[in-house]
Amino acid sequence: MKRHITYLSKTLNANGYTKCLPLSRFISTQEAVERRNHIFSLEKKRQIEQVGRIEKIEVRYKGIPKDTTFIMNKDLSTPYDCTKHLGQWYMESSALAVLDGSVYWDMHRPLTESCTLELQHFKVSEPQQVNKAFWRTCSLVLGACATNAFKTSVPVILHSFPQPDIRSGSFIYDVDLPSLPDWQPTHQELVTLGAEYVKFIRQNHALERLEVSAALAQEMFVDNEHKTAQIPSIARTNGKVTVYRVGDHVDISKGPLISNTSQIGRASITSVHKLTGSSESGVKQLYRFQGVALPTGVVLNHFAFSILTDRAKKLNSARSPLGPDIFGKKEDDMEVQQSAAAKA
Amino acid sequence: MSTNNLKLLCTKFNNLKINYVITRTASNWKPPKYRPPYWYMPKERVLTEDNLTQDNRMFIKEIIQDKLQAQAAMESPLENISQTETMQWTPGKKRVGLIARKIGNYPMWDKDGKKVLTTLLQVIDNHVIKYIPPENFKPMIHKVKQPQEHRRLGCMLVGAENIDPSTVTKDYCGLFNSVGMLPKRHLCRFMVSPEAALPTGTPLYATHFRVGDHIDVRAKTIDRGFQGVMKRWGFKGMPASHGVTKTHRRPGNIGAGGEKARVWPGTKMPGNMGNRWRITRGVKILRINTKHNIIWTLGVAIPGETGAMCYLFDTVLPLKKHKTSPPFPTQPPLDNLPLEYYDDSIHEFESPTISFEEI
Amino acid sequence: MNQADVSKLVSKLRIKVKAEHRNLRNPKGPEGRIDKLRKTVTGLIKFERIEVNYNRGDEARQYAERLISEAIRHGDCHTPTMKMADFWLLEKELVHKLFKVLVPRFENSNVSFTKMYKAPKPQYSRNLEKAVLELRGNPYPDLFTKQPNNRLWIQNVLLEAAKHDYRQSKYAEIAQNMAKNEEPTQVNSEAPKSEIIEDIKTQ
Amino acid sequence: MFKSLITKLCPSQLTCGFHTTACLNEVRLLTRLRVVDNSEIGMRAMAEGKPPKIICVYNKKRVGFIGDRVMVAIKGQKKKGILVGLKQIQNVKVPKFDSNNIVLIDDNGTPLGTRIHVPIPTILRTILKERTHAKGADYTKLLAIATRFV
Amino acid sequence: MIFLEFRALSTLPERVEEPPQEEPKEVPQRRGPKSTNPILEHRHIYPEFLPDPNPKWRNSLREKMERADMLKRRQQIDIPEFYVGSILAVTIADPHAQGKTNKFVGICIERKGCGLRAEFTLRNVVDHQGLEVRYDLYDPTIDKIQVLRLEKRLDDKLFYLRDALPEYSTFPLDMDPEILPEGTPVPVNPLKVKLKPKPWLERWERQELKGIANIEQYLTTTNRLNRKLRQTPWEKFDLMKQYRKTIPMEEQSDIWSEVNNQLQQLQMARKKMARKRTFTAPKTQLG
Repeated sequence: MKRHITYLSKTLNANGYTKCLPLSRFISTQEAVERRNHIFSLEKKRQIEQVGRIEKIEVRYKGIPKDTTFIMNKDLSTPYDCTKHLGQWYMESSALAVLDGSVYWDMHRPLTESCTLELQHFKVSEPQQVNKAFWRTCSLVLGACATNAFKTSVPVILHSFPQPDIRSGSFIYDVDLPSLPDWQPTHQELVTLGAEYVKFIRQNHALERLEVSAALAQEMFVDNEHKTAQIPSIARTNGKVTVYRVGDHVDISKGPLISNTSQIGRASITSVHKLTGSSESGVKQLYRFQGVALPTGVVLNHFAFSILTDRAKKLNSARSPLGPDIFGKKEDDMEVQQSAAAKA
Repeated sequence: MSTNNLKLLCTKFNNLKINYVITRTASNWKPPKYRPPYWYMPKERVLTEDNLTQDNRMFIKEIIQDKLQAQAAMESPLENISQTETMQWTPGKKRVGLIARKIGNYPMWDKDGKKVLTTLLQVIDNHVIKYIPPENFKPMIHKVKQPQEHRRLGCMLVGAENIDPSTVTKDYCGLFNSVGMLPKRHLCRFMVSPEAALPTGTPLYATHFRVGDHIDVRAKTIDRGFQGVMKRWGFKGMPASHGVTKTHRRPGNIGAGGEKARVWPGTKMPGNMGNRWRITRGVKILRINTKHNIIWTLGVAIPGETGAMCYLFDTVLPLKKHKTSPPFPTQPPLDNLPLEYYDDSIHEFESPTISFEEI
Repeated sequence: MNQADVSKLVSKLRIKVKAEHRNLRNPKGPEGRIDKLRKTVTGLIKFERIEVNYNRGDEARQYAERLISEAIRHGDCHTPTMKMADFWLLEKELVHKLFKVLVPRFENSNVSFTKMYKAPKPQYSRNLEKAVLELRGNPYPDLFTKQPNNRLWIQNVLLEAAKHDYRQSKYAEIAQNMAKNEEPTQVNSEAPKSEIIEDIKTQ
Repeated sequence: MFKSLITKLCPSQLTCGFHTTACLNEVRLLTRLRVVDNSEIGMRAMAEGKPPKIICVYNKKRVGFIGDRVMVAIKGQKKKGILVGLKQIQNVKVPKFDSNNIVLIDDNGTPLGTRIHVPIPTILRTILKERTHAKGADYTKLLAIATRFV
Repeated sequence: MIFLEFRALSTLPERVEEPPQEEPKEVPQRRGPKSTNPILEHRHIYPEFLPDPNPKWRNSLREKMERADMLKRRQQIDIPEFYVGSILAVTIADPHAQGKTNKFVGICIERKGCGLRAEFTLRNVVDHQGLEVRYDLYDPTIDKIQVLRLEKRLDDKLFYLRDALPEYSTFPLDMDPEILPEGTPVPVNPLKVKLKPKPWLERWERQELKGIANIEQYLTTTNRLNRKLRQTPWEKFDLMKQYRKTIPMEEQSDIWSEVNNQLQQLQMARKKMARKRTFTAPKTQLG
């Protein structure tokens, strides 16, 4: 099996991706998840093996308890490895790393050169980036949860999630459920979804990051027509696609994300809204899953949280991916799009 | 096969065994009723630091205020029921009671110029929260099946005094959410006749009772802590002098010897005084204020200190029961009520000075 | 029932005062209690932060608050206040500090003048609660690290946005109501009801 | 010596020693009274500085209140009297006197004197009328000889 | 100089730059008590409007209702301004009296209680017999309270009149009212009374009374020693004891601003009545 898939991926790399599209009709959602997961593992292994001779870099840590310097391995060690030298609290609470005071770095992304390192958790004085990463992670996990939650008879095709906007009150994921044209989730179903979500984050998955080539990405998401359509526009700038894995779920995101799902505390899935597309778009309708969550350390009384959940029940005003002008473009990387547009 | 037989034998022997352990219990002993009522929800919450900004705290308060306003604006369900539909009162019927707060005492004068001390009871935000009809109301589940009981009273939950929902548990709030209300600080169960049942969300006012009625007041007495027999039971103590040493305030002998050489149950001894539920029966209502919902009752015998909660019912004393029909099932909110009602025997402060006629 | 004393006017303390005073254990009785408290109050004014037993600290705190509020109310040219300060402050240079440093410091504040924290108990000692008593605006570092800027924390961002949303919808509703009220039939039916609502609210 | 005295009298240790509350001024057995009518025996007793002493209070509590009948020992004789003014704290609107006053009567309720030379409380009028029964003693004669009511 | 000293002690960073020349300017501003609210002066005239300071019995709503009832009663009967030491005539409706009314004149020796429980005690000597009568201030049977002489004495309680010579508490029952000219402050009578010899009802020597003239002549050495031992000089410095006895200024101003309006109206009405009385008074004399 393994060999088969490597072979397949190689051929795919060589031949391009268009031929593979029909494949999606032959595998179920569960199989697709497993396959994607497997490709991710292989690719990760390949990238680690590529490093070859191990070089040392100097990481100067700034912050509490004291400034120190770590000698780490280039392209192998991550900020998370650095926190292992500092203590368990740092391992659990650090959500994001800041390199050289400006570059926001995933906790599980290997360091490439000597730099200074700061760690950020949710209660720092300037938490905008951490909050964004948190919100992005919540969306991504919502996608994973949506994939798992339905029965095997219901195919779930993830579409995308927009750039995180905390002020909108909810994190969202747009999902295509082709077999459910008119689905109005009952209260009980929402509760079950929420329970699935919480169950997923309680498994304490680390969020692994990988940069893959556009072709490999196409192969990973071969069963997902929406994602395959989005990949070329994402890979336009440098031919690479950033892919994250949480548990066995793999998804495209620009990043950065927080370190671990255990850092998501109180969460609830509040509503599922239906988005209907215009006549021009290829996709007729999507479901927008909405939820609200708080990080682990943040304790909010139930009344204040109920205000938040009530608000999150309303349809999120983020742009619908089915709008006529933005068909086929990836919302997650709106900034990239905009900058590209500006350049053009 | 053999093991099977052995087991059988063992069980047989076990059945033959005589149980020599005799538990000494009274014949009328029943297991204590520890189970809380089934509508009970834990109320206390561990308060945590929310790290909210001042603005956001104000916002949460604003929302609570808006909800309270909406709650106050909600019209009473009684208004929709026409007068003809309401049940007629008959002497045997039990009405719902009120939850009130004791806010102090002050004197009033009757028409003969005699000073009477009164207790002020304030009825705050009383609303009907839930009604359980008699057939559904089974307060206790017994292991041994009880003989079919003929229940004729339903259970009505009444809440009083709005509180900040963030200070109580979510479960407790849920009790009130079903009626569309914010949680209340106090919740009380009243047993009512099915005819006197009220729709949920009905507000109750002080005019539920009339001036001149007699009520029973149930409240907790003042907690006086661990007290000796002289204060607790009014014992005489022992002489201060005449050779008495070390036993000036002690109870003395507590029983005889021989067969009775033990402390008899019910012996008056030192212990915690007060903080018990007590009912004062047949308290007369002298005056009612409809604006602030205050009830003035005769005497100062209402248990508890100032600020204590008490429950008011129609009295059960046979001679002081209602003679005529009280507001049944309760007084609906009316706009044109007079501000104050006075009992006939009481001198109103607005009326001129008392003067006596020569006979 | 007693009558309130009207011969003196005092400002209200901004701290919680118990209904009755505490007796501090002392062989000299009430006089000894005052003596003890004098020492604590003097120490508090002098060092601005002290660690004491909880009961004694709580009592002394009330006296210190009263002393400062009297000093603010009457100023340093009022003989009884001066005598009072002279009695309570055992070191006489502290009288100057009270009138010339503490009074300007607290003159325009609308919170209490002192702060009290519960302190950890020493492991091997009598079972006494300990407390830290301090004047506000003292030069020492804070006992608790304050979170200076929690406006950007996620819960506050979310609530801020919710507030914005809520206010918008509220204003929209008010505007709608005003538009409705322009119709004459609506005015008559709604005006008395709102009055009733207000009445109920006051109840 | 002085020091021990101080420690003995120090207020901190006084709390358990003796009563500091105001006295009740109750009229009970062996209380000395003041005769306020002009009966001969009463006048003489007061003038000699041997005021009468209560030997019985005719009520269940054995503490005399206003209008109660008492038996007094006066100049070696047993006489009955009515309390017409008390030192004890009274209800509102009822006067409290600086002395415990008595008017001597005989068994029929007729006063021994012909004039009372101090004011007597008006409430006594109602009390004595209540106590008077058709067949028993008539105490209202006492009211007739009063000079002033307060 | 002093300024520099306290700088060394203090630790106020933000005021370091203050030049010492400005100091004398600031001092006169802080001199004397802050300007107090004039309505707070009501507390001497109507002390019963202040609630009991014991927090166990406080309740804002009850106090409000009580004040409203007191004002309602004051609408019906004119309760004048009087103090301990003033001479009053009180007429009550008395079901026991002959004409169903009863009048008593005497000096006010005590005023106590708050709210509707307020009461005062009058003392007089009638027919060489000392008498004291206690009245509820808000009793509806009180027909009229007339101030015959408005003045204060040196002490707050005049219980020592019981042990004083009887002439100090003798007032004729048909005393004429003395009218103070409008606007004059209430005079304080500096009269010092003479006590009768012992036995006394209380140990007056221990109470630091100002209104007794001849107490020293009756004291023994033991009395003096005991008095000395029982003095509590620290008590006048006990700030919290004072605090627990009073209603704080902020709460008082709330109370007085609530009742001020009606009290003002009542005062105006009383003044009108007083003016009428001065007109009618000569007529009665003529008749």
